[in-house]
Parts: sequence; C-alpha cells; structure tokens
Amino acid sequence: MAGANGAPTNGSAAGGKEITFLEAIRQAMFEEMERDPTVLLMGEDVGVYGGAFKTSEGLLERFGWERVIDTPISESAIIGAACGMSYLGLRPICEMQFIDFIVCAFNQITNFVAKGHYLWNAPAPMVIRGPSGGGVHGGPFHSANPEMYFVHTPGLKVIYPSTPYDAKGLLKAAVRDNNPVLFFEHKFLYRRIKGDVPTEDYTIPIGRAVVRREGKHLTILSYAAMMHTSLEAADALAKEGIETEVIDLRTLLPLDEETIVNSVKKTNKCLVVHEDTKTGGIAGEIAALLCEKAFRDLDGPVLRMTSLDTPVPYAPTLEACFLPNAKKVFTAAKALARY
Amino acid sequence: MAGANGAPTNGSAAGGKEITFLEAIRQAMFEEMERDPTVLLMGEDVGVYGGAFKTSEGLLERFGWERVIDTPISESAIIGAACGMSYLGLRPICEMQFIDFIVCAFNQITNFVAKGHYLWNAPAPMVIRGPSGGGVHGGPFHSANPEMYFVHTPGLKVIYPSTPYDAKGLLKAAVRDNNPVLFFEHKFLYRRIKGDVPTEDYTIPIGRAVVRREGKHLTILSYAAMMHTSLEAADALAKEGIETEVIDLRTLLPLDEETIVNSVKKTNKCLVVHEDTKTGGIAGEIAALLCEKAFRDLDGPVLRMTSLDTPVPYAPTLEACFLPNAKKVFTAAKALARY
Amino acid sequence: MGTITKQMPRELTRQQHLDLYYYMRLNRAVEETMVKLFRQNKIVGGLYSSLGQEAISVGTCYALEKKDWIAPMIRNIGALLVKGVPPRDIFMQHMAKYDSPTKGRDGTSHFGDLDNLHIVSPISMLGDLIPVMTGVAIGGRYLGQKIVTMTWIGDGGSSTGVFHEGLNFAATQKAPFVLVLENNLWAYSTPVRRQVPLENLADRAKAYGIDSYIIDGNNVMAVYNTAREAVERARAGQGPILIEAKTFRRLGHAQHDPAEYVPKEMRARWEARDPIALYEKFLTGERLLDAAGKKEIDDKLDTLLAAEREFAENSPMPPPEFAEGGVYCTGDECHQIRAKWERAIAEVTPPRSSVKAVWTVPGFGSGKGSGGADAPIHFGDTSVVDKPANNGRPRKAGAKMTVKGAPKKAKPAAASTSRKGRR
Amino acid sequence: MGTITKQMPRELTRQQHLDLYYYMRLNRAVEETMVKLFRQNKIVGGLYSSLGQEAISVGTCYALEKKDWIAPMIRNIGALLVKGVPPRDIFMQHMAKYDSPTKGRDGTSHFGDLDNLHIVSPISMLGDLIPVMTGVAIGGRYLGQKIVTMTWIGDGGSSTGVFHEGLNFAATQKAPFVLVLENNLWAYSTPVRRQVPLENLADRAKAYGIDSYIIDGNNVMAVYNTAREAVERARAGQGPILIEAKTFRRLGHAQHDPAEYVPKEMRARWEARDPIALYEKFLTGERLLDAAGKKEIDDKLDTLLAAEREFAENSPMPPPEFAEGGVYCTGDECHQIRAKWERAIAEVTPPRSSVKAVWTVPGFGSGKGSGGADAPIHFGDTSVVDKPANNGRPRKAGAKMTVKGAPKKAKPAAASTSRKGRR
Ligand SMILES: Cc1ncc(C[n+]2csc(CCOP(=O)(O)OP(=O)(O)O)c2C)c(N)n1
Ligand SMILES: Cc1ncc(C[n+]2csc(CCOP(=O)(O)OP(=O)(O)O)c2C)c(N)n1
Ligand SMILES: [Mg+2]
Ligand SMILES: [Mg+2]
Repeated sequence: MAGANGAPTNGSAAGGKEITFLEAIRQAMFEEMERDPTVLLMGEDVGVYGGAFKTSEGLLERFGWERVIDTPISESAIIGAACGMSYLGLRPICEMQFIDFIVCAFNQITNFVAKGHYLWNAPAPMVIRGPSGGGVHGGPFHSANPEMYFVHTPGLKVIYPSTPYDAKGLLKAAVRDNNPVLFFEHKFLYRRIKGDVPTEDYTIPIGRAVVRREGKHLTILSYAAMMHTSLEAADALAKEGIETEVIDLRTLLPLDEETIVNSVKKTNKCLVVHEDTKTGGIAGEIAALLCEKAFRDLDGPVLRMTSLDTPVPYAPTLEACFLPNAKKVFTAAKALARY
Repeated sequence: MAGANGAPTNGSAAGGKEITFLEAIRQAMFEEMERDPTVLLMGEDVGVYGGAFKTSEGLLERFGWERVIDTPISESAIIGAACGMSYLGLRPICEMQFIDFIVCAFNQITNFVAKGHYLWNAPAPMVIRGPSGGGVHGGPFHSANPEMYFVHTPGLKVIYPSTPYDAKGLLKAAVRDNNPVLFFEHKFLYRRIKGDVPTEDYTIPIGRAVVRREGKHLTILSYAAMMHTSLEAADALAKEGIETEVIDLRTLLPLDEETIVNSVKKTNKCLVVHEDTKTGGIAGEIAALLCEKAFRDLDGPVLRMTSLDTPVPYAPTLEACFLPNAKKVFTAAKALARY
Repeated sequence: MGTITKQMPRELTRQQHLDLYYYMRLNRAVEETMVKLFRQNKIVGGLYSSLGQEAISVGTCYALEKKDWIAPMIRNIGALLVKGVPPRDIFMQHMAKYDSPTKGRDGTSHFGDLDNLHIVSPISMLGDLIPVMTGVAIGGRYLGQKIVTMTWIGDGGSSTGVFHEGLNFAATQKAPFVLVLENNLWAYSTPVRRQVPLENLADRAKAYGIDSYIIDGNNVMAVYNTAREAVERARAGQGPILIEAKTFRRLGHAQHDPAEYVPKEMRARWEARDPIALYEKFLTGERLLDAAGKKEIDDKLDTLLAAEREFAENSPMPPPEFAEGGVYCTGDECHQIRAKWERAIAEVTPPRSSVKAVWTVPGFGSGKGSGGADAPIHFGDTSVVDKPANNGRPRKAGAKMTVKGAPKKAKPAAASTSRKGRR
Repeated sequence: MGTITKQMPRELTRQQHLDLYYYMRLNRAVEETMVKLFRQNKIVGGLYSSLGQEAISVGTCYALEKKDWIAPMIRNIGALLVKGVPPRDIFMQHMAKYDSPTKGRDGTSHFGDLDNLHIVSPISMLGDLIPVMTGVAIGGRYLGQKIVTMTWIGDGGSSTGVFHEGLNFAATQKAPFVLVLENNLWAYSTPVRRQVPLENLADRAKAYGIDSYIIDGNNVMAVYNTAREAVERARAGQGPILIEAKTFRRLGHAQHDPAEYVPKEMRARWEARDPIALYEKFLTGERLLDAAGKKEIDDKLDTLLAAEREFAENSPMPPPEFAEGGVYCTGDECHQIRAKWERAIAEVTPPRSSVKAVWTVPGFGSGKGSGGADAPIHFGDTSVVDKPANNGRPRKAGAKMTVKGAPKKAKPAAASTSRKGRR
C-alpha cells in the first residue's frame, strides 16, 4: 500500500533498519546538521546532557558548542533568538524540554514568528519541537497536547507524527521548510514504537495525510499516539465485520483536505480521535470542513472521541479515564457504523 | 421578547438609561467596587489616566490607590498577582491595555489560573478583561480576537458581549463568579453602540445565549461586533423573504447548547459568523456540537462566515477584505437558505 | 539598598536548635523513604531530591509565622514539613493516592492549603510563583493581615521572564515578600555560569533596587537568622528581599539522572559539607545534643515514618471516574469565598478611599488625570477612513441601538442609587 | 563590570557633526510632516512622536556600520533615517499605502529590510526584539560577519519578562548586542518610579553582569560617543552593553493623548533642553554652522519632504484582495534563503566542529555527558503502573511496530552513509 507521497508507509525501504521513534528524531537532526551547516540546535540541556529525552545525544560531540547551544531557562529567549538567527538564513531547531513550556514563549511565537512573512515579507525558517502528550503519568504540566493553539495561528505549520518513518521524514522536511514549523513528538511513542526507516536521505511532504488502513464502512481520522489506538480499534472492528479506513493526519496545519474528503466520500462516515481535550479540539475543525466539502456524502454525524475537558490528571487510574483508548474508540466507531 | 434570563433583552427596563458600551463597562466596574470592597482593578494606566480607553475613568478618584493599581508593563505579573490576591478571597479585575497583550501572560493563565480548581481545589475568582477586535484599523497587534485560545482551555469561562445591557450584566456576573473569567470587549462597539440599561443592579447569567431575532428559515449564530453585522444581514434577508433567527452567543465557554440546538431543530440550517480567523475558530466547535446533538435535524451544512486566515492587516482596504461584513453574511446565508 | 552578606548572629533557644535539627532530619528521612518507594515502583512519575539542601527549606520556613504564606518548589519538602504538612500527604501525593491533598489529580509537592496552612501549590513552570506570592503579599496587606509571603527559586529559574516581572512588581509595590534563591550550582545538567553570567545571583536584586543577602545554604543557623531578619524587615514594610543561599544539588535532577556531568571532585567537596552533619557537630559541641537525644530522634522518626508510610500505602488509588468534573467552582456549596478582613473596611471604601487622581513628581509638582470619558481613545476613535461596515441602524428585533451618539458620563450618583437599591 | 558614566570625549569631524545635526533635523521634520498628515486624517491608526528624543535614535544608530543590524521601536524614526530609509517609506507606512514597505499590511515603523539595510521589524509587544536581536548577533558571529546588533527599549518596556530573558541570554552568549534604554520618565501615563524602583535604569544591567552607560539623551555628541564606544566593545567580543539615555517624552503617548498627567513644570524644564536647539547652539559656537548653512538645510529639508510627501500621498491604497494569501513562504521562487558565510564552513562542520561533551568547572575538573540513548528518560520510561492501553501488537495494515524493544543507538556511520548517498 502506498502513502500519499508514494513512499511505502511501512517504511521498510531497501536497506531499511528498525529504529525507535526517539532514534528517528535524533537521526533526522543529526543528518540535517551533517547536510547543512546553517542548521543549529538550541534548548535547555540539549548539549552535554543530550536532552532530557536524549534526542540530541551525540550532537554536541559532533557539531560543537556553536551549533548545539545549552540555553538558560528562557523559552521566550530561545524562540526570539532562533527567529533572529533565521533572518540571517540560518535554520535553528528549538527544543522545548517538554512541550508544555512552549506557552512560556506564546507571544514570541504567535505574534512575532508567525506573522513576519505576511506582514513584513520576513520568512523565519525555524523548527520548534519537543516531547508532548500523555499516557506516561507526567501529570498536568508534562503531558500537554498544545496543537490547537497553533493550528489556530495563521503563519505556522503544525506536524504531529505517529511512526519513526514519518517522524524522521517530516522533521527533515520541517528543517528544510522556509516557514516556522511546530513539530510535536509524542513521548509515549519515543521508545515504545519502533519501525523501519530507509538509510538513505528522504523527506515526507508537509501537509499530506496517509491512509494507514483501508476500509469502506467508516473513516477514522487520528494522529500521534491515538493513531495506534485507532489501528488497534480497527482490528477489533474488523472482527465484527466493520471495515474501517484509518487515516493518519500527520500534519495538522495545513490539513490534507483532499485525502480526508476523498475517504469520507467513500465511507460516508467519520470519527475523529484525538488525545487533545474535546472543546475546541481539531475534531471541530474537521466537522466544519466536512460540512463544507462533503455534507451530502455524510450518512451520519461527524463524531469525536477525545480526552476529557480537564487538565491531565496525575494518577494512572484517572489518566486512563481521561484518555481515549481502543475500547472507547471501538464503541464509538461501532455505534457510528450502525448509525 | 424575553431573554434566557427573563430580563428584557433590549434592556429598556423601567428607569433604563441609554449609555454607550464603554460606559456600561465602566459602570459595571464602578458598581461592583462600590458594592464589594474585595473587588480591585489592576492594569497598565488604569488609575490616574483612567485606562487607554477610559473604561476606568473616575475609579481611582473614588476607590483610591490600593484598589486601583497602575502596574508596570508586566502582563504575567498582573495575572499572577491577581491570582494570588484571589486566593485571599479578593476579586481582582485585570485589564489588558489591549487584549492582544494577553498572550504575554499565556502561561500564567492557562497553566496556573485555569487548572487550580481541578488540581488543588483552589478557586481563583478573578476577571481578565480588555479591548479586543478589529474594524478600527488598529493593525495586526491591536485587533486580536483571542477567544479560541481560551475556549480550548478547561477551567476558564469566556464572555464576549455585543450590547451595553449584556456587557454590564455579564461583567457584574463575571466579578461575582468564583472562577477565572475572560471578558472581551469589542472596541469597535465602545462608542458606536448605545443601548438602554436599567439603573438598578442586575446580572446576566454566564453561559446563556439570547435570541436577538426570531426566524424560521435558518439560524445565524454570532457574538460581539459580528452580532450587529448579522442583524444587519438579517434585515436584508427578510426583504427577500428569508426569516433568519439570529442568536447572540454572549458566552463562548460554556456554550449554551440548549438555545443553539433548539433553534437549529426549528430552522434546520445554521450559519456561524465570527470575526476570529477561520481555521480553529469556534464555528468548528459548533459544527461538531450540532453533529452530535442535531445531525438528523440538519437540512444543510453548518457553514461559517469568518475573517481570513491571516494576521489582521493594517490598511482599511485590506481590513475590509479580511473582515466579514453584512453583504458577505447575506450572500452566505441566502445560499444556505436555498440549499 | 545593596547586598548584605552578614547579619547579627542571633541567640537561638535550645528548643529552636532542636526544632531546626529535627525538621532537617525529618526532611531527609521523608525523602529517603520516598527513594525506597520509588525503587519499588510505588512513586508515579519522577522523584526529585533536596539532599544536601535541607537547611534552606527548613531554615527559611522556620522563620515564618503561622499566618504567613508559602509556595514550595520541587525541592522544598522541608518547608512543607515545617509548615505542618504530615509526611503521609507527601507520600500520597507522590503515589497519587486518593487520600492525598489533591486526591491523585496532581502529584509531588503540587498541592496547597489556602484555608489553614496557607500554602499555595506550585506548578512546574519555573518562576510563576513569584508574581503569585507577590499578589498574596499585596492582598494580605490590603486586608490588614500583616502577613509575609515566601517562595523559592533556583539558579536556573532566575532566568525566567516571570522572575523579573514578579520581583519588579513586588519592588514597586513594596510587597512583604521574601524570595529565596537556592543556588545549587546546577540547573538540570547546566552549570550556573552557563545560565547566568554572575558570581553572585543575589545581584539579580540590583535590577529592582531591593535588598538581598548571600548566605551559606548549608549552615542552617545562618539560613534561619538571615531569613528571620528578612521576614521581619518585609513585615515592617521595607519591601521584598532576595536571599541567595549557596548550596549544591547532591543527586541528579531527578531519580532518572545519574548526573555524570557533575565533576566528582565537586560532589565530593559538598558531600563533606552536609548540612545535617555540620549542624549535628555544632549541637553536640554545644552540648545541645547527645547520643541519647540523637537516638530518641532516630526512633521517633522511624516510628513516625513507618506509620505514615503504612497509611499512605494503604490508601487506595482514586476511582477512574474522579477524573471527570471538578474543573469549575459551582458556587457557595462548592467554595465559600470570604476575605478575612483585619482592618476597617471603611478605610478602603468611599468616602475614605477617595483620592485626587494626580501624579506628583518630586520637584515638578503635579499633573492630573486627563481626558475624561470624552477623550479620544487609542485607535477606537481615530477617525475611520472607511465607513464602518455595520452602521447598526435601528433594528426590527434585538437591542435598540444608535450610532456614534455622544457618550454619556454616568454620575457616581447613578452608581450610589443602584447600590442603595440593593441594601 | 559596572556602570560607566563618562567616556573619553572623541573628536568628531565637521562632516560627522553636520550629519548628526542633519539627521536630527530630518527626524523632526519627518514627524512634523506626519502630524500634519494626521490632522488631515491621512494617517491610519495612532501616531507616535519622538519629539525631544531625536538625539538618541540618531546618535546611537549613527555609531553603527552599514553591515550592522537594527530593530527600531515606535520612537526610533531617526534610526530608520540614519540607516537610509527614505521618508516616503515612513509616510506610506503610516498612511497604509500600497507602495510602502509592507504594502499596507502593517503600519507605522513596523517594517523591515533583511537583505539590504539590515532592519528587523518591531512588533507592538514591548521587549520582544531583545531576544530577536540577540539571535541576530549570535547568528552573525556564527557566520563570521563581525556585525553588531542594536535595538531600543523604554523605561516601561524594561519591566517585561522578555527584556530579562533576552538580555540574560545575550550576556551568557557574550553576544555583540547593544541595547539602548530610552528613559523618558514616562510609560504612557505612568511615571517611571511607579514601574521601576530604581534611580538609574542602567542598574538593570547588574542582573546580567554586563557593562552599562548612563548618558544625557538630549546631548547628541554624548550619545554618539558613548554608542560608538559600546559598539566597538561589543564588536570586539566584550559582550552586550546597556546604555541608559536620560530624556523626556515631550508629547503624549500618541496623538490622542494630551498628557495632562505630566506636571507642567516638568515639561517646561525639558522643553528648555531641546536636543536640536542645544546642538545648534554648540555648532554655531564652534563655527561649524552659520545662518547660511542652516538656511541651506532648511531648504533642503523642505524640498525633500515636499517631494517625499507628494509621492506618498499619490501612492494608492492596496487593493482589497491583497489581504488574501501571502501568509507562508512558498519556497525558492518566493524567497531564496541563503546564509552569507564570512568564515570557513569547515570550522563549524565535522571533523573540526567536534568537541568532547564535558563540563569543566573551575577548580573541580570535568564531568561527562551522561546516559546515552539507553539512559532512563524523564517520565517516558519511569515504569508505568498500568499497562499501556495501546500495546501496539503487529498490524494487518499500517507501519510495522513492536513494543518496548531495546532502543538502537544509530552509529554516526549511518548518518555519514546517508550523507554520502546524497553527495
Ligand atoms: C519555564 C520552564 N522551563 C523549563 C522547565 C524544565 N525544568 C524543570 S527543572 C529545570 C532545572 C531547574 O534548575 P534550577 O532552577 O536551578 O532548580 P534546581 O533543579 O537546581 O533546584 C528545568 C529546566 C520548567 N520546569 N519550567
Ligand atoms: C507587552 C506590552 N504590554 C503593553 C503594551 C501597551 N503599551 C504600548 S507603549 C506602552 C508604554 C511604553 O512605555 P515605554 O516603554 O517607557 O516607552 P515610551 O512610550 O516611553 O517610549 C504600553 C503600556 C505593549 N505595547 N506591550
Ligand atoms: Mg539549580
Ligand atoms: Mg518611557
């Protein structure tokens, strides 16, 4: 089965090797810095320590103090400085130690970085990345899914991959893009998910979703960790004769309207699954999109399975209730299929 | 015609007097500070100057330096300090000189203020208010409509009124609420819109929309400045025999699902009009809501008429193109009615 | 204004000495117990340590009165204990148990007690507590409570923007607020000189014209005496004070971190300066503590912690459905929010609250508040080049509106009326 | 480190004197023209003024070289003019004309020129430019460009968190960056002592261990000489420098503001210290300028501004549809993004870029980077109490996945290979 970009979506290309999601991120940065001396990395503890999650392990050794910069605890300074560097044609990658801290630089990102190209013809080629998401009991301040704050900010691009293959290919594409790109790495996947990636250089186009599984009864749209939850639910649904088409959005801004709409025109039903909280989550945007582009094709409501509208609770029992899971997705999808 | 709270929505109560939207805000703060000594006002230039928009004119004279505090240019300090005060049972009102600057305190609001009640059983009775919106050529940094950043943040309440009567009644309700409330004041309305308000004390319940105009062919949902645009369009639609039901959401979080759903069950069609940018705007949330609650009642897609997905441009010609207007709403509504 | 490096040594009572010692021992014992729990996978998430920094949490918080307010950071378990938080609460917070102060919704030292112990919960974002505790300090003064507020920040956290905004605002307000900067020489893996180009972080205070102290954070008596002086001065209205306590983070950033980036010699030097060992030496030298007394404390701690730990371990995990709801305060039945007034309300309400809205600039006289409600406003009233799209002519339905009418200035009378109307 | 209040007076050439004088005159004339335009409702939005502060914008920017970078604030029209921005661009920005640098998408001094004049556009949010210009400074050093960057901030703006984060980061990096703090005693309606509890705002520098200067902002020679010294020191690698220029905002915050809150005596005192009048007096005294020379400049300005203004007025408003699109760079055809290298790339690429990942702490030796890719990570790998909901067993379709397999550490070889594969 071929993805939107033609590349094999299971990433098992000739000479492919199986690596973790974490290693895919590390390799993408390593190879981009190797390829292009304008690529730098800035963040808290990214140098000597190699990053809180070890995603920059070995980068300082190879590229030195000028290209791998340990910063003070100053997210606004990191983002602002990166933007200044980008104005000189450099391509800085900013790491937020946990993506939760990105809101400490919210003004710099949404007012300065995002608006520059439209207002002053000043492109800012930079990447802002970091570990996001829950399921590892990080609690209310280490589990954020901040995507919608940025999907609602014109001028940014937002990526949220689910496989090592996509993570590596999309991060490389993000570094080479001339716009500010937010790249979220779901920490639950870092070491739990492995997959093959080609050893040769490749990128994945930003803005393209991919069909992970084909089906005819309904479409499930998801991304990041919930992608795997959705695939698991799809297995269970299949046992009940419900063939689910599962689409991995991969890029949230811009959305791949074509792939989404085509699938729904085929299945006529759509369930959006995201780990982000419900109200104001991306499921709403997709519901509006499908109303605009495929209303007549809908044989049932566009439904959503999401986390609760609360902060992310700390206790495992509470977090399990807060998060969607395969069973919840299965139930919601089954009801929709029967609608 | 009676509003959700039973009070006459045109605000012409016995002894009602006609005042501007701006004056309604001023009176609400004045009367709440008069009524309750725990109510304070903090912000940049709110004291001696009476605020950049004169919304706090006369408050310092009457309530003194301890209750009307001119702060340094430190939005995070204003919000953080207000939250600390609220922990002592005080009810601070924080003014953002322009609502655009609220993002400078984004972390304090979304991580500290919003999460306290759920996590630590620590309620924060405080109001964050300021002038928002475009149409007055304030340019890309003085025209923000930041509502969705906060509608997507559990723990906050979000109010965005369109009439002097609602502004006064809802601001008073916000001050008396035990939760952090964001109160957006569309600056285009400050002196352009006048209306009657009762002289006696009154509040309007948070979370209740109001039917501004009844109709049977379609429902227009809107709020703030676009409310007036929508009513203007409704007049024009009526001339073509299209009876539009126009609903003023007033509160965006929590949404008044009942009033919204009931109207759509009656008209079977819905157009959402907002000045906020399109992608990730509240229209999407409403589309998802209607899918969940009224899908079978929909005879047409839930559509949206919004601003463009760009920063707010400076030039009047560009801003006019950027913003929705009565003509655009008329056209979209007419097409939907004919759907 | 300036940096004060020494202050009058103050005579401590025997009881005070023993209290300081006991709390440091308790602090360490509580954390040692949690390391055991961590190794048994009973701790949820990460576990931080204040090993070697106990003198700071204990000595500073011990300088406060019961009515004063604190907001602890991750390495201030000692402050929580001095404030009166039972060890079981700390255990249960880390184990995410249902009987913990947050019932499992939040963890570690993320919990507060607004009503009794006057503790504000921290959040992970460094620095946020500084403006918050500034606000508590200003609010307490407004209510006449004569309280002092205190929080802690690290060398790394002193580079956050909110540290600057908070401390600057506290200084302009002369807020009764004490900020303790624990300079333990590392921020996660980053040495202090890579984050702050200063020899003494107390110099941060010079940006706000406030006083600061520099102390040996491993000498609990110095910490306590300094903190007590700072607290008294803050309470006396002299404004906020910054205390830099020099110390060292003996373990990694959290349990997962072996901290190999720390030179061995550096750790060795500081291990030789353990605050508890140093104090024990002093106390025995002064005959304030002997083998018997020490044994007594050892036993007391063992029994206490065994019981507290057992309670914590027996506490259930929260039921899943407890994740739902509770995001908003639903009103009086949920929280009775009442300010505790300790001054006459008449002082802050009209007519006594009324002032002239003028700035007086030394040497230059005064200037009055300008404009009035008819003054042109920033943008909103700058003449618009195009005609407003929605000129809001009278409506068939909906609120009555007219356009661009001269705004009306409400007389205070109106307000007073509606006020009487309510009373 | 410390505050330097005087510096070697430096001999200016006649041309330099006349340049400084001309640019101050031009600055004022441009703003006077805009006030006329404002009164005629030809300005969109608000209009700010630097009346009485011209010596600062002009004197500081004049100390820079052509290759250096600036980011102006609302009151730095003078800096734009010195940099070489034609008055028409400034007029058109304020009139939102289609021929303006931003084609009407943004206004006032909100425009930049990355390629030629090296100007970064400001935004309204105060302080944001400080980290940005720090980044330009670090980036320029990385590319070997030997540039210095400069931006300005107000007394009020120095209370923003980003001021602190930006200047602290610049200091840790020893960035070639000069920050000019224009202390005009007011932030909108708020007097400086209500925002910053300092006599000298230059003391803000003490929080970062960087040098600062205090100067009379109405004396253009002092401003220029100080700025030039600061720029040279920054360029020489001595790190960022803060210059506090004492001055006064003669008009209101913007045109709408009568500023009645400013004591009359205060305004009177500063009106008597007009920087242009003072300099004119000096120049005539020194025989560097006479009536004829002055007349010449008057005429030159009249002709120039008449022409520039006419051009601006004749420029059309942008077509409405220009509001659409343009939010993203669409690639090379849109922007050719190329770094200008002025050092050998080999210095920053392997093998020469390679270092040992160790911290060396003076007196204590070194510690090495810890863990490696197999090290436990913060949270993600702390043992999970419950089994992950999605244990990702092999899929019918979709990416092949296995769970919790030992992570593989890619050998740099792999990277090199794929690199060769590309070359
Ligand atoms: C705003 C923010 N950015 C990043 C982090 C991640 N983080 C947690 S602790 C820490 C290091 C803190 O160092 P320091 O302030 O010196 O305190 P210490 O750990 O030494 O006690 C970092 C970077 C955070 N908590 N908050
Ligand atoms: C972060 C932020 N908050 C608030 C404002 C609104 N504002 C614009 S200018 C100004 C006063 C600035 O005073 P100062 O920094 O001294 O500069 P000056 O106007 O005196 O040149 C304020 C409060 C802003 N632009 N940015
Ligand atoms: Mg530290
Ligand atoms: Mg100023």
